[in-house]
Amino acid sequence: MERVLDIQSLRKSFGNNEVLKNINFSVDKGEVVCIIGSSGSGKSTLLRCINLLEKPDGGKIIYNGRNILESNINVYEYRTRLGMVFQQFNLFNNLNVLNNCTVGQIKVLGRSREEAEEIAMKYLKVVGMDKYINAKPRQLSGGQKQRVAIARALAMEPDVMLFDEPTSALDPEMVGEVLKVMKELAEMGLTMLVVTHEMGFAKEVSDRVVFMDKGVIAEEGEPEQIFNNPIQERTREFLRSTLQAV
Amino acid sequence: MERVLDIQSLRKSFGNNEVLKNINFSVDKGEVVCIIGSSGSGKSTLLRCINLLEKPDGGKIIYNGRNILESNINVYEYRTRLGMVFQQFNLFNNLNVLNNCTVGQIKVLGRSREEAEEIAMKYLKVVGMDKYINAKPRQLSGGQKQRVAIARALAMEPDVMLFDEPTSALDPEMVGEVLKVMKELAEMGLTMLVVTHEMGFAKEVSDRVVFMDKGVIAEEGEPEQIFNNPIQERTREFLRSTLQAV
Amino acid sequence: GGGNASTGEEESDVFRVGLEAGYPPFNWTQQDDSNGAVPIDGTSEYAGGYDVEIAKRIAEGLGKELVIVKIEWDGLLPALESGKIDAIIAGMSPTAERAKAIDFTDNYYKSDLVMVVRKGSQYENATSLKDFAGAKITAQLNTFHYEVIDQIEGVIKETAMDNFPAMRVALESGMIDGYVSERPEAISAMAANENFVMVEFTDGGFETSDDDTAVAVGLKKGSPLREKINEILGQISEEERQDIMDQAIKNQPAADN
Amino acid sequence: MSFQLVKEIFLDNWPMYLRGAGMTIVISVISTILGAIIGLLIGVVRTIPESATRGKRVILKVVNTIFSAYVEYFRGTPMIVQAMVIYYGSALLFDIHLNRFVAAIIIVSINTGAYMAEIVRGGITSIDEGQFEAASAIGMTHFQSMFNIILPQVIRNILPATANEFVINIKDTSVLNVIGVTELFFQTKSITGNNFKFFESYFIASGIYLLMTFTITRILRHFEKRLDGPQNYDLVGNQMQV
Amino acid sequence: MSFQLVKEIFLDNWPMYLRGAGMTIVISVISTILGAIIGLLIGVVRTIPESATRGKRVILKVVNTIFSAYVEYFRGTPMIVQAMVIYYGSALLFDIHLNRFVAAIIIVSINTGAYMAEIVRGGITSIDEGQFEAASAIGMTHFQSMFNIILPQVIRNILPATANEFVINIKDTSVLNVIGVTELFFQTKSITGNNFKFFESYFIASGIYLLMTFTITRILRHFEKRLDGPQNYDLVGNQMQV
Ligand SMILES: Nc1ncnc2c1ncn2[C@@H]1O[C@H](COP(=O)(O)OP(=O)(O)OP(=O)(O)O)[C@@H](O)[C@H]1O
Ligand SMILES: Nc1ncnc2c1ncn2[C@@H]1O[C@H](COP(=O)(O)OP(=O)(O)OP(=O)(O)O)[C@@H](O)[C@H]1O
Ligand SMILES: [Mg+2]
Ligand SMILES: [Mg+2]
Repeated sequence: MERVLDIQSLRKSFGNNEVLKNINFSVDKGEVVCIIGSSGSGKSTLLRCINLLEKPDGGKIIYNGRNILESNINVYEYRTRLGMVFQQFNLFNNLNVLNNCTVGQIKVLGRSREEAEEIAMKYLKVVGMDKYINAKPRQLSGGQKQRVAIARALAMEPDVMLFDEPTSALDPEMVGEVLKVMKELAEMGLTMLVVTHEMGFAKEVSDRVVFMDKGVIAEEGEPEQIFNNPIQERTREFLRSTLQAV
Repeated sequence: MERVLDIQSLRKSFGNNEVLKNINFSVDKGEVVCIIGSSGSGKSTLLRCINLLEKPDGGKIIYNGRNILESNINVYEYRTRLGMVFQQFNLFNNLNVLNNCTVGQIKVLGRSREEAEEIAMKYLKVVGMDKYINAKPRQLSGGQKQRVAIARALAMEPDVMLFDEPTSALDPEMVGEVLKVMKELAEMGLTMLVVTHEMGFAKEVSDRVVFMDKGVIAEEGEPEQIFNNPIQERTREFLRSTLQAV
Repeated sequence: GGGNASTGEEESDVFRVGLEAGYPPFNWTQQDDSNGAVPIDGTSEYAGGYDVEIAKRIAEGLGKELVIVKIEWDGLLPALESGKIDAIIAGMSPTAERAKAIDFTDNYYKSDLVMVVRKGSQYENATSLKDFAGAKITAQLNTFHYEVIDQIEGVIKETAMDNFPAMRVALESGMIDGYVSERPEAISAMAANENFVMVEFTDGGFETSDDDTAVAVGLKKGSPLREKINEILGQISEEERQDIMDQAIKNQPAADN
Repeated sequence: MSFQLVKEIFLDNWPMYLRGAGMTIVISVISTILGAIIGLLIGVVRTIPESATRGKRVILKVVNTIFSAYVEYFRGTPMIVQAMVIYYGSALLFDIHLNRFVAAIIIVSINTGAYMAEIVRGGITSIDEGQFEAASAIGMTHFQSMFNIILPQVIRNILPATANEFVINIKDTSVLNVIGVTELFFQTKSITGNNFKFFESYFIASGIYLLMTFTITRILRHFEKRLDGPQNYDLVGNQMQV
Repeated sequence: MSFQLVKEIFLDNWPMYLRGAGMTIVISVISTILGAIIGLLIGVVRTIPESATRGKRVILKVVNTIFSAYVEYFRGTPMIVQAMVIYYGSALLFDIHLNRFVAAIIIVSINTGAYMAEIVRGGITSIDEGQFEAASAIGMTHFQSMFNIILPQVIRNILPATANEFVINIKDTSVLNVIGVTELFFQTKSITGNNFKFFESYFIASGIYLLMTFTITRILRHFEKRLDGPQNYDLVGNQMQV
C-alpha cells in the first residue's frame, strides 16, 4: 500500500514545555487513522505540525516520498492537498457561508466562480448548511460554524483530511450525518487523520488508532486491539476513565 | 419546593427567523435540568435570554418571584447569581488564567485579592488547571480553555449555573471529572441548567430533561421517561439518530 | 512665567509689545542681551532690531517697563484686540484696510520697494520695471508688495508666499526670478546670501502710497496711548532713524556669519 | 465678532473661499486614498512570515528596514520641510521642475502613507490568529490571505482612524502654501490679511472645513455600516433538489 | 546645503533649538496622555448599551450628541483657529486670561481627544463580542467590563495609532506660536529669519524632530511588546496540597 504521510522523530517544544517528544507514525493511502489521548497530550500540536502551522523543532514529515521540512518544497501547494478542520472553527469572519467555501477554490485552485459555488453547495448540503449561505459567521451557532468549516475543507477536495475534533461542537444528530459523509469519503479513497474524543467513532470508522500520552505515542494498533486489548497500562487507564464517563 | 426560575411565554426572533416561540418551563431550587435538542433549535438562545445577554421579544423570566424583565431590576446583581459557561469559552484575552478567575470576584463581588485567589485556586484545581495559572488564553488548547471558563464561573459561587455545552470541547477523561464536580455542586444545593449533547450525562445527573425542537419545548420529563418512553414522535426520532451515532 | 502677567484693560506699569522676532533688520531673536536686546517674555531669549530700539524709546517716554512678547504675525492682531499686548511694533504698514480694525500712530520708518534677484541672472542689472517683463515674480502674502507686481507689464505673477524664507528658497532654486521687498530686508538678504542681489529702480520703480511703504505702531482702537506715542516718535529725527536702521543692519545675526 | 460682517466678508470673497476649498478637497481625497494604499501594502509586506531560505530572509530584512526608515522619516519630520525639500530640492539638485499640484499630491500621499502604515499594523494585530491559520491551511500564500481574508477585516476596523487621516490631510494641506499651492487655508490667510478681520474670516473658513470633514466622516460612517452588513440574515428557501 | 554650515548654525543656536524642543516635548507628552484619556472615556460612554429606562436613554442621547459635536468640531476645524479662539477669545469675551502654557496644553489635549475618540471607537469594534458577553455574564457593569476587560485589549491594539497622534502633536505644536508659545518650529523660523539659511536650519530641526519621534515610537513599541507578554508560559510546580 502507498504511504502518504510518514512522520519521523518529530519534536516540538513551547518554552520549557516539551509538547511532542520523538513522534513516529505513518498513514497509508486510503487509511483512516484516529488519534486519541487526554487533553494537553499534544494531539492538536501534532496536526498543526503536519500542516506546518507550527514549525517542528526536529524530525521529518514525509509526504508522498518527499520530506516537506526541506526548504525546496512548495508549502502552499502541499497545504492544498491537506484539508484542515479546526477545533475552534476559524471561519473567515468577513465572508458569508458560501464565500467561506468558495474563496479557497477560486483563489488557490483557480476554479471558476460557478464551479466553485456548485462544489461548495454540494458539501454545504452534506453538512446541512445550504440554507444558511447568506449568513455571516458571527450569526451562526457553534455547531453551525463547525459544519461550515467542514464543508469549507471538503470543498477543496484534498488528498488527506486532518480533523481536530471535528464533532466536538456538533450535536449528536449531526455527528451521525458527518460520520456518514466521512465514511463515504473514506470509501472514495480519501486519507483521513482524525483527532477525536468520540470513542464510538474511532472504533467504527478507523483503520488504526493512535493513543497519545504526554507528547509521545504510547500505543497504536487496530481499533479492536486498542479498545479491547490495550497493551499499555496508561491506555487502559485512559479508556477506563473515558468509557465510564459516558 | 422553592421555584428559582420560571420562564413564561418567552419569545425571540432574529429577523424573519423565529428562534424561540412561546417557551414555558421552570427550574426549582437544587434541581438539575438538562436541555437537549438538535443544532439550531434555540438552546443557546434560550440560555442567553435567561442571562439577558439577548433581549427577549416577549414573555416573563421570573427569578425568585420577581420578573427580571421589568425595568426596576438590578440586572448586574441578578447576573452575579447566574454563572454562565459559554460554548465558545470567551476567556478574557488580556488576563492570565488566575486573573480570569479572580477579576469578577474582586471587581464585582468585592472580595479581597487574597480570598479571590484562594477561591480561584480551589476551582482551578477542580478542573485540573491549577498548574497553568500564568498562561494567557491564547496559549491554551481548546479543552484547557473551557476548563478555565468553568472555573471562572464556579469561582463566583452563583445560585444557578447555566452551562452551554460545557463538555463539548472537553476530552472524555475530563468530562468524568467535571461531572463529578457538577454532581457535588448539585448536592450542595446548586441549581443547574445545562444545555448538553451528552446523553449519558443528562441521563445520570439531571432531575429533569427538556427537549427543544425548532424553538419550542417539544417534551419534558424525568430522564427515565424521556430516554426510555418519549411521548412525542420527534423526540423519539432525535434520540434514535443521537444514540445510533455514538 | 507665561502670559499671565497680562492684566487686560487696566492701567499698568508695563508696556507690552508684540512682534515676530524673525524679520531682520526690523526684529529678530538672539541669545544674549548684546547690542541692547530686550528679554522675550516667557523665554530665555532676547529680541533685537529696529522695532525693538523704537519700542525701548517709546517705553522710556511712557515711563513704563518694556515687555517683548514673541507672537507669530497672524496672532498679533487678536493679541492686541484681546489685550494680551499693548502695541504692535513689528514693521507693520498702516494700510487703509488695517486702519479699519486698529489705530496706527505716525510713521516711525519709511522705506522704498526693491526687487531681490539671483546673482548672475539676466535681471541682475535691471533698472526699471520694464526689464521684468516675462519674469516670474512673487511677494509676501498679505502685503502691498504683492499688489504692486501688477504694475509690471508682461510679468508672470506667481502665487504669493507666506514668509520670506520660503521666497528665498524659491528664488535660489530658480522657481521664481525675483521677489518684491523693502530695502532693509533686501540688504539683509544680500548680506546673508552671496547669491542674491538687490535691484534698485533708478529708471522708474513702483508707484506706492505713503501708507504702504511706511511702518507705524499698531494700537487698539481708541487707545489713549496714541497721542503720547506720537509725541515720542516726533522727537526721533529722520537722521536718528537712519542711524538706528544702519546699526540694526550691522547688528543683525546673519551679518556675523 | 459680528454676523453682519461675516456675511459681508463671505459675499465679497466667496470665489476665493470656494476655489481654495476645491483645491483642498481634491488634494486630500486623492492623497488619502494613495496614502491608504501605501499603508496597506507596507502592512502586507511587514507581516510576511520569516522565510526558510536565507536569500529571501535578507531581502525581506532590507525591505523592512527601508519601510521602517520611511515611516520614521516621514512621520518624524514636519511636512513643510518635506514639501520644501521635494519641490525646491528636486529643482536645485536635479533640475527637475515638478508641477506644483503633482508635487502636492506626492508630498501628502507619502506623508499619509507613513501614518497609515502604523495604523494598518495595529489593525492587523487585532485580527484573530485563527484567521491567518485557516487561510494558510487552505493553501493561501501570505499575499492571498492578506488580500482576501485579513485586509477586508482590517479595513473595517481602521476606517475610523482613516477618517482621522483624511481630516488631518484636509487641514494639513495648509503647509503646501510654501510651494505655492493656494488651498483654503492660504486663501483665508489672504482674506484676513486684506481685511484684518481674523475671527470673522476664519469663522467662515472653519464653517467650510467643518462642512468638508463632516461630509467625509458621514460617507465613511455609511461605508462602515455597509461593511458590517445586515444585523440578521435571511434563510434561503429550502430547495431539496438541484 | 553644506555640512560645515549646518555645524556652525547648530553651534550658534543650540540653546534656542534645545529650549524649543523642550517646550515641544513637554506640551505633546502631556497633551497626548490627556487626549488619550479623553478619547478612552468618550469611547466608554459611547458604547453604553441602550438603557431600558426612558430618562437614562434621553440623557445618554444628549451626552452622545455632545460628544459627537465635540469630535466633529475639534477634528473639523484648524487647530490654529481653536488656539486663537480659546486663548484670545476667552480674554476678549470673558476676560479670562489663561496662562499661555496652560492654554497650549488645553488646546492640544482637546484636539487630540477628538481624534483619539475615533481611534478608540475603531479599537472597541475590533474586540470580539464574546469578551463583552463573558464580562456581562459575571455581572460586570458596562464600566467595569470596559475598564477591566475591554480597554486593556483596546489599548494594546490602538498603541500604533496613538503613537501617530503623539508624532502629530509634536509637529502640530507649531501652530501654538500664534498664541506666543515658542516651541521648536517657531524657534527654527526665527533662526532662519536671522540667518537666511532655510535648508540648513530646518535640517537641524528635522534631526531634532526625528530624534524625538523616534524615541517616542521606540518607547511605545517596547510597551507593545510588554503588553503582549512572553510568547510561552511556564508551568507552576504541581503542589497537590495547599
Ligand atoms: N504557544 C504555546 N505556548 C506554550 N504552551 C503551549 C502553546 N500552545 C500549546 N501549548 C501547550 O501544549 C500542550 C499541548 O497542546 P495541544 O493543543 O496539542 O493539546 P491537545 O492534545 O490538542 O488537547 P485538547 O484535547 O484539550 O485539545 C498543552 O499543554 C498546551 O497548553
Ligand atoms: N444574530 C443572529 N441573526 C440571525 N440568526 C441568528 C442570530 N443568532 C442566532 N441565530 C440563529 O438562531 C438559531 C438558534 O441558534 P442557537 O445558537 O440558539 O442554536 P443551538 O440550539 O444552541 O444550536 P447548537 O447546538 O448548534 O449550539 C440558529 O438558526 C441561529 O443561526
Ligand atoms: Mg486539541
Ligand atoms: Mg448552542
